Amino acid sequence: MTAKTETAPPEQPTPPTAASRFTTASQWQLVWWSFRKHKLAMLGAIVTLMIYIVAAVPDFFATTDPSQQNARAVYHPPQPLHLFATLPDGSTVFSPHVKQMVLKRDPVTLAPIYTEDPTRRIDLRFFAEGYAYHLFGLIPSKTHLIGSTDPRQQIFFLGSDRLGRDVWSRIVKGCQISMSIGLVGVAMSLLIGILLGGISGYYGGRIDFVIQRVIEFILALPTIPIWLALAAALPQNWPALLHYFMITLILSLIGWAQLARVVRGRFLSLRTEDFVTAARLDGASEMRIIFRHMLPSFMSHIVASVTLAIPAMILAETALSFLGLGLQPPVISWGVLLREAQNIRSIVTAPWLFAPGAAVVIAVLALNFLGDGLRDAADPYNK
Amino acid sequence: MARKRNNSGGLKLTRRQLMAGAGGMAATSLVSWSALAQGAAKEAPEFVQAVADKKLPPLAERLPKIPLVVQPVERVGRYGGQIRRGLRGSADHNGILRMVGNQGLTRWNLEFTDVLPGVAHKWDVNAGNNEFTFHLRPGMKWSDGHPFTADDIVFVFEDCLANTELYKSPPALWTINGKMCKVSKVDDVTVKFTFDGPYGMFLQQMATPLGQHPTLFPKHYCSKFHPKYANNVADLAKAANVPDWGALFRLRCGDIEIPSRWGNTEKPTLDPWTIAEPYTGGATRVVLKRNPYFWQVDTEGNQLPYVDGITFSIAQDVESLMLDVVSGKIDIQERHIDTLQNKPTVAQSAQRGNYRLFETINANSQQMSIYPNATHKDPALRAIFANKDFRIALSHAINRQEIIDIVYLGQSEPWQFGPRPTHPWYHAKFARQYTEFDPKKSNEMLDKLGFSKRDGQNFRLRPDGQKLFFAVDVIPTLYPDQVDALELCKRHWAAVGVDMKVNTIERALYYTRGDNNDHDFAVWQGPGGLEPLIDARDWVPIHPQGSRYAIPWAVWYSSNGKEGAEPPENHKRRTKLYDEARSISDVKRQGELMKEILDLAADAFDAIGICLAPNLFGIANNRLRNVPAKMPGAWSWPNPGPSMPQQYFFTS
Amino acid sequence: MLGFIIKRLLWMVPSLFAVSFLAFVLIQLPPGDYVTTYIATLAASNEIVDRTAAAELRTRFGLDQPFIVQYFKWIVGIVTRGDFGLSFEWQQPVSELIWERMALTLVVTSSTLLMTWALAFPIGVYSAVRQYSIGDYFFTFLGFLGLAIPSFLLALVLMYVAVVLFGADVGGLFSPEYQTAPWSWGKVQNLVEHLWVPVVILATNGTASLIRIMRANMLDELHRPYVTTARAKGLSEFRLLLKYPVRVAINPFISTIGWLLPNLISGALIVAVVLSLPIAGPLLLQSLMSQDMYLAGAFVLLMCTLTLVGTLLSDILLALVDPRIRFD
Amino acid sequence: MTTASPGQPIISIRDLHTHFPVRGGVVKAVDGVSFDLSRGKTVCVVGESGSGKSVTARSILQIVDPPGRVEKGSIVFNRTNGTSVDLASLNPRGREIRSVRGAEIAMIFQEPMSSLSPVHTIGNQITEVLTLHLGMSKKEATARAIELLRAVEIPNPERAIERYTFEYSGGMRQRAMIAMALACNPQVLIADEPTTALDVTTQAEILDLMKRLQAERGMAVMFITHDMGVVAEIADEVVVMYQGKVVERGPVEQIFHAPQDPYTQMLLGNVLKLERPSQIRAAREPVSAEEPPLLDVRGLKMHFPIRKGFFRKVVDHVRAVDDVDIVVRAGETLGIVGESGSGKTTLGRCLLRVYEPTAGQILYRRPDGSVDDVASLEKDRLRECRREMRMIFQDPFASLNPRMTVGQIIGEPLLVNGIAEGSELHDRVAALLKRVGLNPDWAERYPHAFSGGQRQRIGIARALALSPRLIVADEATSALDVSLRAQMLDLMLQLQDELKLAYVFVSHDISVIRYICDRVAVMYRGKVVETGDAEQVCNDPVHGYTKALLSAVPRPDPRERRIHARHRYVN
Repeated sequence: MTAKTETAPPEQPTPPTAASRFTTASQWQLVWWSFRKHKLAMLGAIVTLMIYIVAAVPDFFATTDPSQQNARAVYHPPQPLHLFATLPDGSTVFSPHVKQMVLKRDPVTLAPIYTEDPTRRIDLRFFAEGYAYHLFGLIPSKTHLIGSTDPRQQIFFLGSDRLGRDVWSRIVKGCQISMSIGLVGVAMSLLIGILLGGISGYYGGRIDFVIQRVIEFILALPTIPIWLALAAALPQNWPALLHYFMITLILSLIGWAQLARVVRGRFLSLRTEDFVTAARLDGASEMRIIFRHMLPSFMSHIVASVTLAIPAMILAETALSFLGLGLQPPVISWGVLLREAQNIRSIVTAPWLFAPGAAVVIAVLALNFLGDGLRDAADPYNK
Repeated sequence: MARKRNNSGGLKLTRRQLMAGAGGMAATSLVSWSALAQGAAKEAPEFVQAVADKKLPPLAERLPKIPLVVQPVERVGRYGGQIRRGLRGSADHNGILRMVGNQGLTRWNLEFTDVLPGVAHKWDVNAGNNEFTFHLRPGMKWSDGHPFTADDIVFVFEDCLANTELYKSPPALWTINGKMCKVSKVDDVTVKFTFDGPYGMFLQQMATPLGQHPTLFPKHYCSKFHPKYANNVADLAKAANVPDWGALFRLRCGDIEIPSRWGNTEKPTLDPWTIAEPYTGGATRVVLKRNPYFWQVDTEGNQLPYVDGITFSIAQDVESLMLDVVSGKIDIQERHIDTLQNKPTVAQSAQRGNYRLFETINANSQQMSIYPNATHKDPALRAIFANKDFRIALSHAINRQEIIDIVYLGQSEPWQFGPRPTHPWYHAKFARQYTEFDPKKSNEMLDKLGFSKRDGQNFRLRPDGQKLFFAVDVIPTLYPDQVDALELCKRHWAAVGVDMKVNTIERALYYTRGDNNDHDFAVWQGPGGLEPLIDARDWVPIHPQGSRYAIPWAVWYSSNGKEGAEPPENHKRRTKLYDEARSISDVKRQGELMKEILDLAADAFDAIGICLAPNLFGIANNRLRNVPAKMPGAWSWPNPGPSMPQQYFFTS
Repeated sequence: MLGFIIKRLLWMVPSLFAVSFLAFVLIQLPPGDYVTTYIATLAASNEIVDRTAAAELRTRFGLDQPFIVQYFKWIVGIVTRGDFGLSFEWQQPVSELIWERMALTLVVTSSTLLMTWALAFPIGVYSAVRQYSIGDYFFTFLGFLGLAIPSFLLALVLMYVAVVLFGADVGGLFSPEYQTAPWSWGKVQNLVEHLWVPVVILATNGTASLIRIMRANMLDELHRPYVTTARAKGLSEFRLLLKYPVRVAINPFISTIGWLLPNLISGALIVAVVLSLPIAGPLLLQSLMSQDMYLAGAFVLLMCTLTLVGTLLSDILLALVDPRIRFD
Repeated sequence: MTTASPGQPIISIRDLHTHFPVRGGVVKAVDGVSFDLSRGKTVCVVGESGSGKSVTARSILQIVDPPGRVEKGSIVFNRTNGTSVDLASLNPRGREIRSVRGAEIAMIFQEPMSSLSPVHTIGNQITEVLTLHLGMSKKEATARAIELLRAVEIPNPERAIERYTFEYSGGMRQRAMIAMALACNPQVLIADEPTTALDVTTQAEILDLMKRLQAERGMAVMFITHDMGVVAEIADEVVVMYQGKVVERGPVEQIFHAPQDPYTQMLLGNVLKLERPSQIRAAREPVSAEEPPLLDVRGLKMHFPIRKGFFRKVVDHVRAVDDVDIVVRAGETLGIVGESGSGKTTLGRCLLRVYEPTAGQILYRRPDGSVDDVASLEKDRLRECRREMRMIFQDPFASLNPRMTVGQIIGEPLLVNGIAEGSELHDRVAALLKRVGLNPDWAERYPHAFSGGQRQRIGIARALALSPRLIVADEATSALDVSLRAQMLDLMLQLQDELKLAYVFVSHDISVIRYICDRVAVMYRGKVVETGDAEQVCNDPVHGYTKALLSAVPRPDPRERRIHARHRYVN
C-alpha cells in the first residue's frame, strides 16, 4: 500500500495557519471563502443578484406600464438621465430630469422625427407614483423607483418601440420571464437528472444499464428538430402560463440527460468512498446515506453546473423565440423583445431596440462568471 | 375562386374606368401589324447576331402575324440589363409567377378595371354567356420555336385537366354546375369554350393567375410525359426517381402554383423570359433569360422584352432581402418588404440604394377585420356575438384614430367594409357606420344589453355571472401589425369593461380552428376593396375559410345546403343576389345588385372593421424605367405582372 | 475491436427504427399538415388555394391516409429501394434535395470547425499555461462574451455592418457571377471572400466554449507528474507542452468529433437562416415548419444516423489516440 | 568510469532557500539547506512529509512547481571536465539548465505510473532523451533504448519498448524510469522516493538494481526517502531534514548509531520501537487458544467477475479471497499481512460484509453465546452484528465526510441506531473524543481542521462509539508518518486493554504487524499461506513466501544490510 503524502504538519492541536473560525467552517462557508477570492465571480454574483431582484419586482423598476402604447412616442429615442440642472442664475442643483422631445412625422418617408425641446424638461423623482401594480402579485402598489413628477409625462430611458412602449420597462419586465425560465427549466432538468442519475448511479446493475441506454438514446436525438417539432406541436390555445411552462420543459430537455450523466458519475464514485462505507457500517439507512452523506458531497458541484446551465437556457429561449417558436407576444421576455428588434428596420431607425440583447449578454456573462467561480470553489477539500 | 354560377348575363364587358388615380396608363391597342412590319422590326442585339449566324430564324418568322403591341408606360426603351429581384427562402414560386407568368388568353388593364386581349387577340361570347370563342394569334410560337395552336389548349383540357390521374377533379375555375367546360378546336387558331351554364365573370377569371391553364402545357413537350402519347412514361418516372407519371408530369411541366413550374429549363413557355437557372430546393438564385419567340412588340415594333433577363436571389430570411433592398442590390421589389412599418426604413435608404418608391394600391378593403363568431358552438356566446348591438357597442369602443396613428403611421382612415372610396360601388354607410370613438355610448349599450354588473377588476359580467370574455385569434407571424392593433383594441375594450385575450396562434392552427368553428373572434385582412364581386367574403357569407363571422353559413352555401348551418334571411338573400351578379356581365346591373347586397350587409353589421387598408409601396431602381408610379396590388391582379415587366428597361 | 464495431453497428439498426418512428411522430405532432401550411404560406401574399385543390393535394401526398400507413410506406421505400420519398414542397426526390446542399454545408461547417480549433487550441493552452495572467483574463472575458451573445443577433448586426458600411456582399456564399459557374480558382477565392462572415459568426460561439474546455483540460494535465518528468529530461517548455499535456488534453476533443457530425447539418441553422446561406440548415428548418414530412423525416433520420455513426467513430478514434482505452 | 578528483563534491549545495509565495505569506519549503553529493556515493535525504526533501531535489534541476522558486543560495555543479556551474543562478527555462537536465543530472520519481506519460510508448519516452541530448538518429536511439531496458533487467526489451506505461507492472515501470534517467549516462541521479509506491519485494529488487548501476557507472546518487530501513540499506551519507532545514548530516553509521540531533533521535527511536513487539502487549496475559473463537471464518471466497464485451458477459473471475480460514479470539489481535493485490483488504471488508462473499461462512459469536453467520445474515440482524464489529479505514481523509462536524461523524452510529440523541449524544461524543486523546470541545469542528493522526483518532472514536467487540483495522497506520504510527498503535493497544477488544489488523508493514499483533495470517494471491504466532511468523517463517517477504524488509541498521542476500520466492 502506498503512503499518501500528508499536507498537515504532524500532531498539532490545530493547523497553525488556520484561524479558529476555519475549524468550524462548514462546506458552504469554505466554498464562500474560496469563492470570494474570485473577483470576476464576485462581480458576476452581485450582478446576478441585482438581476434577480429586478426579476422579483420588475414593476418597481419600470417607469411605465410595459404594455402601454403611446401614439405620440413611437420609436422615441432614448432620453439620457440628467442628474443636475442649471438654474437661470448659473448655479447647479441636484434635480434629476430628462429633456422633452417632440414628434413630427416626415410626410414622405413616414419616419418619425424627434426634436429636443430645450425649454421643457421632465422632472423626475425617486419613489415616484406611477401606474398601479401588484408587488409579488399580491400587494397593490403605485410606487416606482424613479418616475416623472407628473405621472402623465412618460419617460424613455432606453427609448420606445414601434408602438411607443418603453423599452426600459419592457426589458425589466422581460427579465422576470427570461430569468425565471432559466431557473425553472434548470430546476426541471435537475429534478429529472438527479432522480434518474441518482437511481442509476446508486443502484447500478440492470437499472443502471436501462437508464444508461435511455440517456444515450436521448442524447442521440438531434436537439434542434426536436425543439422545433415539440414547440410547434404545443397546443397554442393553452393559457400563457401553461405554454410558458411547456416551453421551459422543452428547453430543459437539453439539460437533463447530461446532468443525469454527471450525477450518475458522482454517485458511482461516491458509492465506493470510505466515508460512505463507514456510514453504511454505522447502520444508516439507504435514504440517509443518499441524502445525509452523498448528496451534500456534490451539492456544490450541482449548484455550479446549474448556474452554468441557466445562461444556456436563456440563450435557448432567445433562439427559440427567434425561430418564432418560443413565447409569443403579448408575453414579454427577452427573446420576444429581441425577435421584435430582429430586423433591418430596427438597426436603421431604432438601434436602441437591441438593448434587450445587451441585457441578455449581461445576464449570461454574470451567470457564467458566477458559475465559473462556483465551479472552481465547489470542492473546498480537494485543494 | 369559382363558385356555383347559374345566371346568364350580357356579353359585352363595358366597365367604367374605376381608378382615376392610377398614373401613366399603359394603353395598348391593336395597331395594324402591317403598318409596323414595314419599318425594320428591331430585336435584341444578341438575337441579331444569332440570326446572322443562322442559329435563330429572323424576327419576322419568330413573331406572330398579329403581335400584341404594347404601349410603354413612359417611353420606348432600350435593350439590355438584368433585373435583380428577391425571393423568400421557399414556397415563393408565386414570386416568379407574379413577375413573368401572366400570359393568359386575356389580361388585366393597368387600372384593374377591364380585360384586354392577351394570348387571344379577340374573342366572341354568345348570348347565353356560356360559349366563349377565342381567336389566337396566327404564327405564334412557344419559346422553343414550336407553333402555338388550338391543339395545345385542347390538350390541356382533354388530356390534362380532365385526366383524373393528374387532376382528381378539374380546377373549380373551369367548372360550372359541377361540369368542366368543353373545349373544342374550331381551327388552328380558334378555340371554343362551352360551359354548362352562364359564366359572367369568365373573361376576368381568365386574367387572374388561376385562369392561365390554357397556355400552361405545350402539347409537343408535355405529351412526352403523358401515357396517352408516350409509352415509356413509367421508365421516365423511374429514371427521375419519382413514383408515377403524374409526379413526373408535374415535375417536368409544373402547374400554376407549384415550384416545379419554374424548375425545368427545357419546358417551352409563352413568357417574356424563360428559365435559365431553375428554381429547385437547392437553388440560391433563379435566372431567367429572354424568350426569342416572345410575341409582344412595343409601339415602334421592337420585340419585347427590353431587359435581357431577371435574376431572383433567394433570401432565406426576409431581413436579408430587406438588407439587399436598402443596399441597392435589388432593382424592383414590393413582395415581402412592403409592410407600412418598413416604409420609413426603405424610404430613408432610397438615396443610398439609388432607388425610388412606387405606390401599390391596396386591393383590400379592410386592414383588420374583426370577426365575431355569430355561429359559436357555445349557445351563450353565440347569442352575445350574434347580437348586432353588442357588435356596435364594441365598434364604438375602439379608438380607431389611435390605432391608425400608432400602428399604421397615420396612413389610413377609420373604415368598416365594402368597396374602397375610389370604387364606383363605394357604399358610404357600410364603409363608415359605427366608426366614431364613443365609449360613453358603448357603455350605455352594453349596460342595456344586460352586462351592467362588474367584477373586482371592473370587467363586465354576463347575466349568467360569467365574465364577459372572449379570445381573438391572430397569426403573429403573418400579420404582426394585427397583433399590435389588437393590443390597442384590448385596452379600448377593457376601458368599457370587456375582457379580451389576444390569442396569438400559429397559422396552421388558425385554419384548423376556423375549419372546426372553434374560434370566438378571429381577425384577417378584409379583401375585396377593388374587386368586390370577385372576393365578397366580407359582405356575403360564401367563403368557407374566409367568412369567419359565420363559417357554417358559408359551408351551407358552398355545399348547396348539405352541410353547415342555414343562414338567416338577410344572409340568404345576399347569397342569392351575389349568385345573380356573378352570372351576368352587365356592369350596371351588377352595381345595382351589389348595392342591394351592401345595404343588407350594412344592416346586418356582421364584422367590425378598423381602418381602410392603406396603400403599400414598392421600390424600383432609379435606372429602371417604365415602372408605373402607381399600380394595384392583389392576387387577382398579380402585381407587378399586369404592369408588363417586359416593357421595363434600364437607362444607360 | 472489430467485434465491438460490428456489435455497435447491429445495435444501430433498432435504434434507427425507433428514431425514424419518433421523427415521424414529431413531424406529425403539430396541428395541420403540409397542405395547411402551404395554404397559409400563400395566404401571406394574399394568394388563394382553391378548396378542391387543397383536397386534391392531400390525396396526392397521401395525407388522407392514417399516420401509420404513411410511416410504413416511407420506411419500406427507404429499406427496399433507398427511396426517401418526394418532397411535397419541391416535388423533387428528397435525397436529391439533401445532396444538393451537402457540399456547401460541409465547406461551411468544416471551415468553421477548423477556424474554431485553430483559435481555441492555442488560446486555451495559453490561458492554462499563463493562468491568471492579463492574457488569460482577456481571453476568458472574450470567451464568455462570445458565449453570451446570441448568434443570430451577432449575425444580423455583423451582416448589416458588412453590407452597409463596407459594401460587402454577404448574403449567400458566392457573388452572382460565380453562382453557377464551374469550379475555378476565381470561384474558390470568391467563396473564401464570402465565407469569412458566416465562419466568424459561427466560430465565435464554438471557439468561446472550446477555449474554456481546453483551458480546463490543460489545467488538469499541467501539474501531472509526467510533465515534471519530461521537464527533468531537459525538454524545452514549448516542446514539452506540445508533446505531453496538450496531447493528453486533446483526447476529450477527439471524443467529441463524432458529436460534431450531426452538427454539420443543424449546427449553423440559425445563422444560416439570417445570412441566407445555401446550406442544409435552412432547408431543414423550412421542411419542419412547412411539415414537408418526408424531407424533414429524412433530415432527422440522417442526423440521428450521423449521431450514432459519430459516436461510434468517436469511440474508435479515441481508442486510436488513447492507448489506455485501446487496451481496456 | 569517471576519474575526477575524489575530494571535490560533484554537487555542492549551500544555503539553499526555496520559497512558495502564497496568499498572505511565504511557505519556506527549503530554508537554508547545505550538503554535498560525491561521485560514486549515495546520499540519502530523509525526513517526514513536508520536511522539504523533495523540493530540495527539484531545486537542483530548477523544476520546482510554480509558484515555488529558488530564492537564495547556490547549487554548484562540478563537472568531470573541470567546469563548474551554479545551477541556482540559471534561468529555469533557459537552454543551459535544460542541457543539464536529463543529460548530466537525471531524476526519477515516486509514482512511476503517473510520472510516465500514459499516451506514449516507453520506447518513445526513452528515445526522446537520446535524440534530444545526444543527437542520435531515431534508429540509433531505439537500439540504445533496447540496450538500456536490458540493462535494467526488463525481459524481452525489443518488445517492451513498444509497450505503454499501463501495460507494465509497478516494478517494471520504475525500471523503465531508471533506464530513461540513465540514458545519457548522467553523473548525478536524483531519486525521489523511488520505491515508496512499491511492495517490499519489488523495492528490494529496485534497490539492488540501483546499487549495481551506481557501482557500474560511478554516479552520485541523491536518494530521497522517509523509510529509515531503506536509508540504512543503501546510504553512504545521510541528510536528515525537518521543516525545511537540515537538522543533521553525516555518514550513515554515525546517524544510526550516534545521532546527535533530538529530531533524528526521535525519528530513529520511533523506527526502532516498531522493530520489537509492543511493550503493552508484552505485559499482557496471553489469550488462551482454548477459548471459543469470536470470529471463525471458514472457506471464505470473494470472487469478482470480469465482464467483457457488449453484453457484459462474465468471462472470468478475480479470486481476491480464495478459500480462507481464520480465527479471531476475544481480546486478541490478528494480523493479516501481504503485498498489494494479495486480497488482504478485500478479506477485511468481507468480514463486515461490505462485499458480499461468494462462498464460505463468517461465524460470529454474539455476547449471549449464539453464533451468527455474517455472510448470510438478514438485514436487521446484520445491523446488530455490525454494531459489535466495527471498522477503521486506511485513509484518514477519505473515511471522514468532510461536510460533517467531528461530533456528527462520531455521533452518527449512535444516532442512526437510536442509542443516544440530544445532550446525551453530545456527552457521549465528548467522552469518546477524550478517550482517543482529543479535546472534547473540538466536536464542533470539521475534519479539515485536523491533521492526519488526529483524523485517524476520530475514526477510532467512531468505531468505538457503539462499544464494539471486534474492530477491523484496514491499514490503519499506513498513511501516517512513522513518528505517529507508534502513537496510534499504542492507543489502539490501550483501548484493547480497556475495552477487551479484538482486532483484525490488515497491513503490508511487517514492523507494524510485529508490534501490535498476537497472531499473523500471511496472504498471497488470495490465499492464506501461513498462520501462526506473531513472534514465530516474524522471526522464523515457515512458508517460502513469508521468508521472501520478511527478508526483503530493510532493517534500520546500516550494519545489517541484507537485502542483497534476501530470500527469493518463486511461485
